[in-house]
Amino acid sequence: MKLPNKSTTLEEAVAAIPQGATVLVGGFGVPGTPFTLLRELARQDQRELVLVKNDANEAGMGIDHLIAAGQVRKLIVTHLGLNANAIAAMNEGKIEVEFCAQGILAERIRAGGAGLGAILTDIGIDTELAKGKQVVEMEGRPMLVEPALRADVALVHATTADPFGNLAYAATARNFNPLMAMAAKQVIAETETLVPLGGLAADAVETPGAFVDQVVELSELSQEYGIVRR
Amino acid sequence: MKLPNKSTTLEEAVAAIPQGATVLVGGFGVPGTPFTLLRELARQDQRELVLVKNDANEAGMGIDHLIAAGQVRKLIVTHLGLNANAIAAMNEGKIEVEFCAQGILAERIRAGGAGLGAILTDIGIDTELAKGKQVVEMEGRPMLVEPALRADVALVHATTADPFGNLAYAATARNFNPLMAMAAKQVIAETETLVPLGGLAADAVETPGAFVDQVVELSELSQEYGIVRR
Amino acid sequence: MSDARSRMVARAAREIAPGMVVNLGIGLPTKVVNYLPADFPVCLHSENGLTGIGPTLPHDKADRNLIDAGGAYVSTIPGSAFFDSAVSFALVRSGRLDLTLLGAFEIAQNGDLANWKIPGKFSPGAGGAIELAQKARRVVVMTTHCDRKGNPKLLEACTLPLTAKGRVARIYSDMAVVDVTPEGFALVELAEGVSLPELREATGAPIAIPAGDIPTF
Amino acid sequence: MSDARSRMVARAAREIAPGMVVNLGIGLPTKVVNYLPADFPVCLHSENGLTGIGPTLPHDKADRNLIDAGGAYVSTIPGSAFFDSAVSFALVRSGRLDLTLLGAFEIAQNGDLANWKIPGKFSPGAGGAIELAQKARRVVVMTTHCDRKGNPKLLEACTLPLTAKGRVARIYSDMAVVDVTPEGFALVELAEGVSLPELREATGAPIAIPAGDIPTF
Repeated sequence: MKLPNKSTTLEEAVAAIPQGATVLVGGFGVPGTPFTLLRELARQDQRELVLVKNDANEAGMGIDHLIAAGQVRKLIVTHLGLNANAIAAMNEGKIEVEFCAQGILAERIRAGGAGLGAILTDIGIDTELAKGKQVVEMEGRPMLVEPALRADVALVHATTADPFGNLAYAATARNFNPLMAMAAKQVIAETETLVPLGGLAADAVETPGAFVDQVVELSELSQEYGIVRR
Repeated sequence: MKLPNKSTTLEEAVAAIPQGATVLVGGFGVPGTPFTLLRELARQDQRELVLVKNDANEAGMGIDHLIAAGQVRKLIVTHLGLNANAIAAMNEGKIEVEFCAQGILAERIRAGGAGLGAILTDIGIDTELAKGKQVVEMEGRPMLVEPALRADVALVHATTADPFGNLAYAATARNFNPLMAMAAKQVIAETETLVPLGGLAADAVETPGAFVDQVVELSELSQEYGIVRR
Repeated sequence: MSDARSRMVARAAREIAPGMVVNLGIGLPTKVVNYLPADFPVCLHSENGLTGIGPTLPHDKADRNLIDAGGAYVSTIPGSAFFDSAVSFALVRSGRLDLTLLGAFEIAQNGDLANWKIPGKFSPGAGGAIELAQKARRVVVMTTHCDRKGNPKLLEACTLPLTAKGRVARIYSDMAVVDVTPEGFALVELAEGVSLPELREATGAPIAIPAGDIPTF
Repeated sequence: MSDARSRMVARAAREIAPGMVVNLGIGLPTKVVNYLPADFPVCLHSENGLTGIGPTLPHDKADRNLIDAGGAYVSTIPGSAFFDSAVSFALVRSGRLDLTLLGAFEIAQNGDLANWKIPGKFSPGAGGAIELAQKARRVVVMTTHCDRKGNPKLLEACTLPLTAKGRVARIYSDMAVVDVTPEGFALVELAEGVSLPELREATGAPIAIPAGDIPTF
């Protein structure tokens, strides 16, 4: 037996994303953001997207291209603080924004990837984030029902991948990527380096390839991946 | 700044376990079972313990020593199939046994380690495992409330550790260990090798030391860790 | 292994399509790998934390830390991955497991499966069986057609505690290949040398017989 | 940084006891590390997935993949660990975070904290602040005593949307160190050169004054 090969081209991978898709996008700031997949998604121009991401990148970078092109209907994020364009689009009603506590967003995505229905948590109780949420009593204490978030597509950025889709991430570029790589019908990974099967040791794998559908090797790293000079 | 040192002796680490403690025990079969910590727990003879473990090891190994010595009040496990002594103790009413679906036990422990109240799942619906469990409706579908399982103590087995408690596991000895190492007030890790700070690369760490309280380096590996010849 | 069982295992191996992620239960199901070509593209999953299961090793070559869920000393192949028990069942529950082959005590004509408990006699716990049976995309049973006392395992309704409700799609036995359809059991193939009356006698529920020649295996 | 602020940061650094796991909010809190001895045993946590934060690096020495939650290019130290966002907040919510130092818009005398939203003006989302404020074992605020318009930030009740209810234990400001007690605010220390009437004037709620000499910082 031999593990299946899932490597494909950038164009073909992104063509699998339907109009109106809910798309998980890895990254916390620059590290771990799949900039090349996002550029191709802007080029192919799928619209009415719901994007789920920790943040909205910065103006002129990453998902900001999709917001600027009017491809985004809704964002589910933890904060938009570094992207004035996204805040303006929200304030002007051009995009809908749902805010989620950062660790709860991580857990909702993880629950989607783990095939659970929801998690129960007291995070957000006594705050605005509790508004409109289902409440369950556990041993007399109210807990919020935070539903699992499972998407049509996940776009993740790996440092190293093999053709089966086993992935490894660098430093703090890990962040939401391994969670998202479990939580979508179609998981597309871009990778800085594609090694042959066996090139990634079994205990160095951070996302098992069984969760991944398509692997795209990056031919170059655009400027967006570099150091941000503020 | 420098990371704190948590290395200690076997005797001192296990002395932190109180009578009547709920104790998570790593391992799936032999790999990952903290045999040395369990032997010391048998020697120190804490009683009325509730043990949480995937399985009950085999007769004459691991937690079977604690069951045989009458130290165990209750087991929470996924199956006992390989330990006739444990099945007999259950059938004679000497120990109480709670069975949990394997992945749900993993998720309950993980939820404990993640500071969540519970998970909602449809696993076990239509089976005996649903008996007596709280049910919540989500979009018209019944889901079981599986409460987080957080314990007094976790006993885990690492292959490599540093003095701060960063841990790495070998092959399938990982199993429940990283989940349990997050889910107790007192997390005690035994390790085959103790390396200096920096000896375990930041991206090779499978359990961050911030979750771990005590690290015990094994002076030798007893026969129990070896190949089982059936 | 008897000849009928070997043929059943060989036939069941054809369940595995290229590219699948597959979990093989302890016992007979594990043996189907012997009937796959060496370069067949498939990912085998072991619920104790491994994808890409390689060949079983003798004790003197074994790695003490590398077992499958049945406790056998296995090996890795290029591209294998290790993970914890939570990730392992995340894979099962989230629909990434294309196929599981499981053993059974009883299978009902509506697809109910009982394979983990015989009250008062055998109750060691279900391990991962409930999640595998409830969540694999396709659940296939491999079993002897009757139990050791000769009683049918394919029934109108299960009498034992269920593992999962309505999830079994197909049964490979030493007598036949049987599909579970909305109308109940339906014969697909007969084992060589088994007659239709023998099959009906050994089956505890009605079984639809296809028109025309019945293929054998 | 003004002298009063520097002294406040130096004083706040004494919150950190040996062996603690600590999360430092963006801005002033990050600066307390400059007041810890080089071999001080502490574990700094960054919620984007790092324990063991090392010194900030200039752009030409930076690793593009290694930032803290505020986007600063940081480094590792011996024993640092990387992990995903779920593990990172597992640490926060499960009680492994001994201390968090956070900024604030408003702090109420019952320990309520508002630091993430000013309706109609500033609503970029709370990021990880709600979990840090709700779940760190000890929540300490570092802030100017008044806002830019000179209005008090220490109030009888918060007017802005809450980050967490009743969780603030202590406040370090440029005027005072103030504890939140079951009876409300209680002065601990005064900044050098600040008088009691000035402090009362700048505080929007009653503040208990200890008997005897009031220590300064």
